[in-house]
Amino acid sequence: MWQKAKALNLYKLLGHRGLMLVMAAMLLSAGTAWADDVSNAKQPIHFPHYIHAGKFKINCMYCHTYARRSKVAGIPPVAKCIGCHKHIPAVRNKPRIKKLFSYWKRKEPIPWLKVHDVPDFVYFTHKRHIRRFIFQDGRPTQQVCGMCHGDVKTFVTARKIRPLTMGWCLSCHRQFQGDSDIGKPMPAKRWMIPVAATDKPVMQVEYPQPAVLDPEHPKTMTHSEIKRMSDRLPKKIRDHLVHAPHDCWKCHV
Amino acid sequence: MSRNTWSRRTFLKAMGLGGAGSALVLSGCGDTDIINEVDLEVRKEKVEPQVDPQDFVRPGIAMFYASTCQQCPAGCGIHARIRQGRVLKLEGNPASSVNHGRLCPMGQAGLHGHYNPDRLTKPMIRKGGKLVEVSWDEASDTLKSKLGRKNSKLAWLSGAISGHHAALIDAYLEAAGSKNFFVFDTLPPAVGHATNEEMFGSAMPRYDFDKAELIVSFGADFLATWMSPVHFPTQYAKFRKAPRGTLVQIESKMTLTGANADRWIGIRPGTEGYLALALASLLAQDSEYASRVPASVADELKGVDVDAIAKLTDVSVERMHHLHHMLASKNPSLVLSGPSAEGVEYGSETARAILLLNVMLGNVGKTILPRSEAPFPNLTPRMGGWSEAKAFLDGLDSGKYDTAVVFGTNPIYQAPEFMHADKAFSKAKYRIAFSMFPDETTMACDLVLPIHSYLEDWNTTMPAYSPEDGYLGLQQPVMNPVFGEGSTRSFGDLLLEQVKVLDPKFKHWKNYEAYVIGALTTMKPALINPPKPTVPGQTEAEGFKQGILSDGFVHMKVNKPKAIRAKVETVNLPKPPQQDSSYPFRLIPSPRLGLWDGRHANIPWLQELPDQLAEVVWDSWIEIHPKTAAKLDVETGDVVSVKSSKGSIKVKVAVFPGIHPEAVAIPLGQGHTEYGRYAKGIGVNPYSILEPKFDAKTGELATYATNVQVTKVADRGPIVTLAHGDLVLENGSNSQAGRKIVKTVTARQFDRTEEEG
Amino acid sequence: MALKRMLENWSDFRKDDYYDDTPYMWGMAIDLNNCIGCGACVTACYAENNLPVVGKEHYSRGHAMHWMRIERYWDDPDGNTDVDIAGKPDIPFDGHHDNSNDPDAVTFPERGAHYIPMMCQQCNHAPCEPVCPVAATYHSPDGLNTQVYNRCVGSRYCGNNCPYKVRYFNFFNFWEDLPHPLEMQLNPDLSVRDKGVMEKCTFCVQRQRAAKDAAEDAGHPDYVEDGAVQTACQQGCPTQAIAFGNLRDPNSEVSKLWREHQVKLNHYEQEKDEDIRGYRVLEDLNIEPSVMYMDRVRDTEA
Amino acid sequence: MDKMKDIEWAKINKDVLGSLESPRMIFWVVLAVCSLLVAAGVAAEAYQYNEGLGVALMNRPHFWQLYISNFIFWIGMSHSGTLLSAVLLLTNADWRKPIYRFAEAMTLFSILTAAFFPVIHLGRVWNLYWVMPYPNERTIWPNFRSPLLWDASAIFTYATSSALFLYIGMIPDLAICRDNAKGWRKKLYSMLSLGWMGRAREWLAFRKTYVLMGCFLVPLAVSVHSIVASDFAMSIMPDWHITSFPPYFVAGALYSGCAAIITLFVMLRYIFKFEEYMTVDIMDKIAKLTFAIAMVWNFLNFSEYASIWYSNDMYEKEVLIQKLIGPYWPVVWGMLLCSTVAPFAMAFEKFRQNMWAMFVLSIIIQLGMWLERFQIVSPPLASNHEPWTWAVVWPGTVQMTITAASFGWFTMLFLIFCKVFPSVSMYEVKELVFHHRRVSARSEIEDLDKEKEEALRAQEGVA
Repeated sequence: MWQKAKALNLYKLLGHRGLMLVMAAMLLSAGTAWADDVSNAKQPIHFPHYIHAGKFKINCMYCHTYARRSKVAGIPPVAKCIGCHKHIPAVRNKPRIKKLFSYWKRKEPIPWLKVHDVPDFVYFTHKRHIRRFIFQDGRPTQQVCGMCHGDVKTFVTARKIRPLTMGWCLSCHRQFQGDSDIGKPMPAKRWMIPVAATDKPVMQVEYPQPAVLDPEHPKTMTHSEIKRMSDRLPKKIRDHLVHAPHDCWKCHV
Repeated sequence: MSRNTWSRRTFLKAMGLGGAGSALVLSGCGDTDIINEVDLEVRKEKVEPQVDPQDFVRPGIAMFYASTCQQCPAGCGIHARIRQGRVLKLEGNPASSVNHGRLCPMGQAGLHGHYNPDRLTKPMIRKGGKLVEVSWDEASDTLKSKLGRKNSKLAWLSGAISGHHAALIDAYLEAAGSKNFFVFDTLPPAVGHATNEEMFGSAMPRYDFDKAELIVSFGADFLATWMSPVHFPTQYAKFRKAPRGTLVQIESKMTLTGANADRWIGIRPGTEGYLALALASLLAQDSEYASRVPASVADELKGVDVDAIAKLTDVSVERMHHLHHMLASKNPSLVLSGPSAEGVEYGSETARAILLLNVMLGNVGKTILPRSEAPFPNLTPRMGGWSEAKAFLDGLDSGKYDTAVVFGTNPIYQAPEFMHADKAFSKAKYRIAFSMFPDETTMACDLVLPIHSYLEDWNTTMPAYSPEDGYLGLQQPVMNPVFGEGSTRSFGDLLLEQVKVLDPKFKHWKNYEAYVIGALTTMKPALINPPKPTVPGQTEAEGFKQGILSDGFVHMKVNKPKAIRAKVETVNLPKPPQQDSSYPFRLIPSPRLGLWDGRHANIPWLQELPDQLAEVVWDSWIEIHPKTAAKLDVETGDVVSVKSSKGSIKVKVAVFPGIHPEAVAIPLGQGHTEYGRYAKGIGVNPYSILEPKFDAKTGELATYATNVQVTKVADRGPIVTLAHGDLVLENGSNSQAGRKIVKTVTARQFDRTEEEG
Repeated sequence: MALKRMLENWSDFRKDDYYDDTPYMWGMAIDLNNCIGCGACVTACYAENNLPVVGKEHYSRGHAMHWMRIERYWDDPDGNTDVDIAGKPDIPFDGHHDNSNDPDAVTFPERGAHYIPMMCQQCNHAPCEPVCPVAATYHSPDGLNTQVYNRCVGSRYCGNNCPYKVRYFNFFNFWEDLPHPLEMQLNPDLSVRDKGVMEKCTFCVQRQRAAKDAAEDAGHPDYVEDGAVQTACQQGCPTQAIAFGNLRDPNSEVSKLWREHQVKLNHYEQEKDEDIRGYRVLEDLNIEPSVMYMDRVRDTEA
Repeated sequence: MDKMKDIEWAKINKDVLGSLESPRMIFWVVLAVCSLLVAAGVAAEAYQYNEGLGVALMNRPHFWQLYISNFIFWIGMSHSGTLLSAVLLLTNADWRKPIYRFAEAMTLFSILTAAFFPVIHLGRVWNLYWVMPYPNERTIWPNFRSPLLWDASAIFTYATSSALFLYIGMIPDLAICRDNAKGWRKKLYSMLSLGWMGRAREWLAFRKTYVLMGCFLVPLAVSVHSIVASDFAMSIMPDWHITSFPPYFVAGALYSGCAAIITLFVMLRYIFKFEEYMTVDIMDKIAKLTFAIAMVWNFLNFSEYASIWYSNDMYEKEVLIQKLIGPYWPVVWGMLLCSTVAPFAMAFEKFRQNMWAMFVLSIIIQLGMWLERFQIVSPPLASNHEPWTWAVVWPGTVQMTITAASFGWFTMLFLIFCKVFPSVSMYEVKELVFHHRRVSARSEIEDLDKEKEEALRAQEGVA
C-alpha cells in the first residue's frame, strides 16, 4: 500500500511538469488503454478463462470464492488449481499447467498482475454487489460479474473493459437510483440487458449460500429465505441528502 | 465485547488448525492491500494468491490471534490483528485479568519493534576485531562449540524473565554445570521486593486498590512505570469511581501518578522514610494503632521528633497532621513505597518505615493481600536487580567467568560509568548475544544471534505483578518472520539445541514450540478447567492446544494463600547525610512511560509520543524548578552541564514546576551510542553519571542517591515539545488563558452527583 | 444536478435538525476523572490510522501529524495553579495559597496536572465545513465531519477555521522515506495521505464501516449494537475514560452519559443542575461538538 | 498653473510618444533587477512545489501566512486605479487626466500579481481548477458557501473588466501611436486601435462606453475587496470575525493604492520627463485625497480596536493584547507608525508640494499598509481559541523570496507597459490643455469689457 502511494505520487510528479501534464492528460484521454490495458503486461500464466468459464461453465465464484464473503473477490489459491488439475491428466503436459505445478512444488505464489485496480481511497465491496444481485435478485452469476468485469468467459486472461472510474460507478448508481442515494435497492429488470451478445443465463443460484458472512456458521439459506430476510430490510436504508453532491465518505476512506 | 463477534470465533478456529505462523504464507491475495511490488512500466501491482491457505483465511477480512506482550515485564495479554499474514494492530486481550483488554503506549508500539528497520537479520561473528555477517550454519556451529559443552565458568545475564524461557535457561545452565544465572532489569523495584518479602512474606503481595479509600504513595509511580503500566491504571479507574478514593503522592519529582494525585507533596529528595516515620509516630500516639506493632517499636516511634523531621523533609507540620488526620479517618487505606523513596543508601529502612504504616493502619489483609506459593516455581518471574548486574560484571572483570551470554538486557548502556561494564565485557573470553537489535551490549559481543520478535515466537510469561495467582500468559507467533525464513530464529529453538546436546531428556522435543506445548500439556491436570475440543473431529490434544492458545493464557490451580503475618522490627534510619555544598542538587533519573529504561528508544512512535509531564519529544532534558532555574539563571532551552563525582553530561533545561528545588530530574531512555537510526545519538543517559552508592541491606544500586552540580553552558538549543518547540508564546502551553478547557470539581460534588445519577 | 437538487431542497438544507431522521449520530464522552494522560490513545491512533512519524525537526516546526494529542495545563481556567472549586476546601491549610504571600516560598502544582485528550470534535455546526472551496470536508449523515482526501486542494482554510486546531496538514510527503519493513504495518483499511492534503480524526470511520457491514449482513443495516464500534483510542485507554457510540441509540453507553450529564447536542449553553460535570470544550462558539468531556475531579480536602 | 495653456498639441504627442523610446539608463537597471527578483521567485516556488508547503515554514496553527497577506496587499493596491479613473471620471475631476492611464495599468498589473498568491498557496496546485465551477458528468460542484470561491470569481471579473477599461480608454491614443509608429509597433497599434479614425460617431460611442464602464467598475471595485475581507470576516477566528472588515479593507485598499500612485507619479515624472503634465498642483490634489482616505482608514481601524476592547470578548481581547504587547508588536506598532502617524505630514502644503518628500512618504505608507496586511493574518492565528496550539512563526526565506518576486513582477510588467503603450493619455491631456486655453481666453475677454466700461464711464464723467 505504501509503495502504491509512492506509485501514485510518481505518477503525479509526472503530471507536475507542465508539458508532461499535458501529455499525460492526452494519453489518459486517449482512452483507458494506456493506463489500464494489461495486454502489454504479460501474466505469469496464460490462464484461459474461455475454457473454464466458457467451455466448462464453471461458476465464477467457484474460483473467486471470496467475492460473496469479503470486499475482495480474491484470486484462487494455487492449491485450488491443483485440486482439480491433479485429476486432469489430459492437460498435464501443457506448458502452462507444467508451470502451474512448478509453482506448486516450490510452494510459491503466482505473481499475477493486477488488472482491475481501483485507487486506495476507494471503498468497494464485492460482497454487497454479489449479495444484492445474485442472492436477492437471483440473476445468473456470470451476468452479474459481467456488469463490471465484462464477458470474461470469452477472454483468455482477464482484461479491464470497464473504466472503473468514479464517474462510471455513479453512472449506474445514479441512473437507476435517482440523484444522491447510493445503495437504494435497484429495480431488478433494468439489469436484464445481457452484458455481451452471446450472453444467456448460465446457471441458476441453487448451491447453498451462507446467509451471514460467518465462516463458522455455514448456516445455509435457500434463495426464498434470503428473499424473505431481505424484505425485512427497511426501504429507506441510508437514504439521505447531504450538502455535498454525493456521500463521498461512503467510498472515500 | 471488544469487537465483532466473528473475529473472535475465526480466531478460535484459527487455532484449531494448528499454529498460526506456521500455516500462514506471508503473501497477498486478491486484496488491494498487499503489494509485493509495483511494476512501473505498466504501473501495475502484482497480486499474489496464497499458496495453500486454511479456509478461515479471507482476503480483506482481519483475524485476531491471542498472545502476550513482551514490551515490559508486566505481561499483558494482547490480541494481534492479522490481515494477509501481516500483523497490523495490537489490542488488549479482554479476557486477560492483567490488562482487561487495555494496552499502554509501549504495548501499542510493539509493532514498531517488530517491524523495526534496524532489526538484526543475519548472525554476526567477530572476526579480526569487527563483527561480520555470517551464514546461519557457521553461526550455529560456533554456538554449539561455545554453549554445547559443560562449562562452569559460563555466566548468563538476562533481562527480567519468567515462564518457559526461564525454565529452559535453568535447564541449560544445570546441564552445562554453571550456576551463574543473573537477571538484570533496571526498573523493577528490587529493594521494595526484598522488603515486602521480609515484612509480608511475599515479594509482591496483591494490592486491592478499589477497596482502599485512601492511597498514600511514597514515589510509587503505579500509573506509569511501577511494574504493571496497564493493570494498575485499570485498578485506579475503579478506585476513582464514587465514592471516590483519595490519592496522595509524596515524591521529589512529579511522576504521572503525581500528576493525577489529589495532593502532590514535593518532599526533599531522599527523606521519604523520615516523613513516614513521623506519620507513624503521630499514629503511635493512638493506642489503637500502636497496639498493632510490638511495644518496642511503638516506644521507639514515640521518641521521634516531628518538628525536626518537618525541617528535614521540607513538609510542614500542619501538612503532616493533616496527613495523619486523613490516614486516621479514611479506612482501609493503602501506603505504597516506590523506587524514588527506596533508591537511597538506606532504601530498605525507608521502605520498612513506609510499609510500617500499613501495619499500623491495619491495611494488611484488607488492601494488602497474601500470595499463595506458586505451583511451578521455575516459571515464576525473576525481576533481578542492580546487585546481580554488578555481580555479573565483577565476575567478568575478575575473570571468574570466561563466557558471557546476554539475552534481553543491555548492561553496557544501562550500567553507570563507575561499573565499567564495557571493560568488564572486554575481559571475557567469549561473548554471546541473543538479540533483536544492534544495541550497545550486542555490538560488544563476539557472536550475535538475531532472534525472533515476540510476535514471531513461542513462549510463556508470568506477569511481574499478576492480579491473580497462577496466571500464565501464552505467546505464539502471529505471523511469519518479517524478514523471511532463514533470517531471524527463535531464541527457544537456539537454546533448546544446546540443551539437547547436553541433556538427553530434551532429545524428543522437535523444537521450542513442541517444548512449550508439551510442557503445557503435561501441566494440564494442574490447570483450572482445561479447554475441551470444540469443533467435531478434533482430538483431545488439538482441542486443548486450540483452547489455551485462543485464550492466550492459562490459570494454574493454586491452594488458598495463608494470611499475612507481618514481621515488624524497629526502623533505624541513619542520620540524614549532610548536603554537600559542591554538589547541591539530587539527581533523579526518572523513567518514562514510553521509552521505559531505554529499551524502546528505537521505536519511532514512542520517540514521538510526548513525555506525559514535560511534553518533550525526540530528546532528553533536565527538569528544574522555576526557583532553582532563577537562581541558576537558566531558562527552558538553555544547555547546562550536570556534573557528579563520577562524570558529567550536557543537557537542555526544561523549567518544570513539579519538582523539589533541591532536585533535578533527567528522564531515562536516551543517550544511546548504538541501537539503530531512531535511538542513536539522541540525548543523554542519566545513569551514566551515577555515584557508587548502594543500599546497605540489599546491595542494590541507589539510583536516586546521586548528588550533582548544575552549571550553565553557553550554547542553547530548542526543546521540542508537543506545543511546537521553541515557538511557544510565553506560557502558551501551560495556561488555559481563561478558556474553560479543563474544568475541575471537588470530590465531594463528584460523589454527590454520582450517587444521585 | 447538485445545484438543482440544492435549490429544490433548499428548505431542507436550511433545516436545523437536518439529520434528525438518520439512524446514526456518532458521539463521544471522555471522563477527565479517569483520564491519566498516559498517551495510550495517541499511540493507538498512530497504529490504527496510518499516521506518519515526522521526526524531531518537523515536530519542532509544528508539522506533527498526531490526530489526537494530550494537552497538559498547569492551571485551571481561572489561572490558579491549584484548583478552582465551587465551595471552599474544608481544611483551611493549602500549600499554594498559604505561602503565596511570602516571596521566597516554593510553590508546586499541588493538585497535579490538567490533562485533556483533544481530537476532532466532529462538530455539527462545524466551522471547517462551509469554508472549504471544493467541499472536500462536509457533514455526513452519521454526524461525522468527513474529509475527502482526494478532493482536497489544500487551501487550509478549514484548518484556520477550526477552533480546536485539530486538523493536520501534510506539509511534506512524510511517506517518501519510510524504511522497510515499517510499511508492512500500515492499515489497509484506509489510505496514506499524500503531500498537500488536510487530514484529521475520523472517529475510526473504517471500523464503523466494518461494523455496519456486519450489521447489514446480520440483517439490521440501520442498527449497530453498542460496543460493536470501538475507536482505537477508546479501545486502548487503560482507565476506560473514553466512551464512544451512537447518540441516536437511547440505550448506548454514550447517549446515557450525555443524558446523565445533561449535555444536549444542539445547545450552545446547557442549562444544567448544580455540579453536573458534563461540558463541551468551546461550546459557547455554538459549533455543537459531538465530544462531551466530564470535569476533572480533585479531592480538595486532601 | 497656466503654463499649461501654452503647450503645443504636437509637443504633447512628441513627449508622450517619446516616452515610448530611448528611456534613461535607470529604466534598464530597474528592469534588470526586477527580472532577477522574478527569477528568484520562480526558483523558490519550484522548490516549494517539489518539497511541499512545509518549506515555507507555515505550520499548525499558522496555516495561512505571508502569501495571503501579499494577496490582500496587491488586491488593495489595484483599487486606486479604478478609483482615479472611474470615480474621478464620473465626478468630472479634470486633474485626473494626465495620471489615470498609468493608474489603470497599475490596477491591472497588481491584480495579475495578486492572482498568483492564492495559487502558490494551495497544497495541491495541480488541482487548482477544482475551485472553479465547471460542469462535469459527476455533478460535482465547488462549495458555493466558501468565500474562497467568491474570491476566485471576483478576481476574474475584476481583472477582465479593468483590463477592458484600460484598453477602451487607450483606443484614441493607440490610433495616434499607430499614425506615428513603424515596424512591429505599427502592426500592433493598428491591430489594437480597431481602425479608430476620430470621427464624431466614434467619439460619441467611445464616450458612452467609457462612462458606462466607469459606472460598472466603481461598485465592482468595492465589492471585490469586500469579498476579500469576507475571507476573514466569514471565519470564526477571533479578530478575523469582524463586521467592519469590508469597509475597513476597502479604505485600506484605496489608501495603499493612492500611496502607490504617488510613488509611480514621481517616478514617471522623473523617468519620462513629464514635468509639464504631472504638475505640482495635481500632486497636491492627490495628496489631499490620500490624506482624507488615511483619516477614514484610521477611524475604522481604531473603532475596530475600541469595539474589541469594550465588547470584552475573551478571545478577541486576547488577540488584541497579543498584537500590542505580544511577539508581533514590531509589526503592529510599525504599522501604526507608518500608516497612522506619518500621513499627518500631508497636512502641510509645503510638504504636499515637495515631490521627493511625497515620494518617501508614499513608500513609508505602503510599507505600513503591507505590515497591516501581515498583522491581519498572523497574530490571530498565533493566539487562537485553543491556548495549547499558540505559537509564533515568522515567514521563512521561501515566502520572503516570493514576496520580493511579486514586487519585481509588478514593476517589470509596469515598466514594459510604459514602453509599449502611452503611459499618459494624450487625447485627454489635450482636452485639459484645451480647457485651460478656454479659461484663459475667457478671462482676457472679460478684461477687455472692463476697460470698455471704464472708458465709457470716463466719457460720461466728462460730459
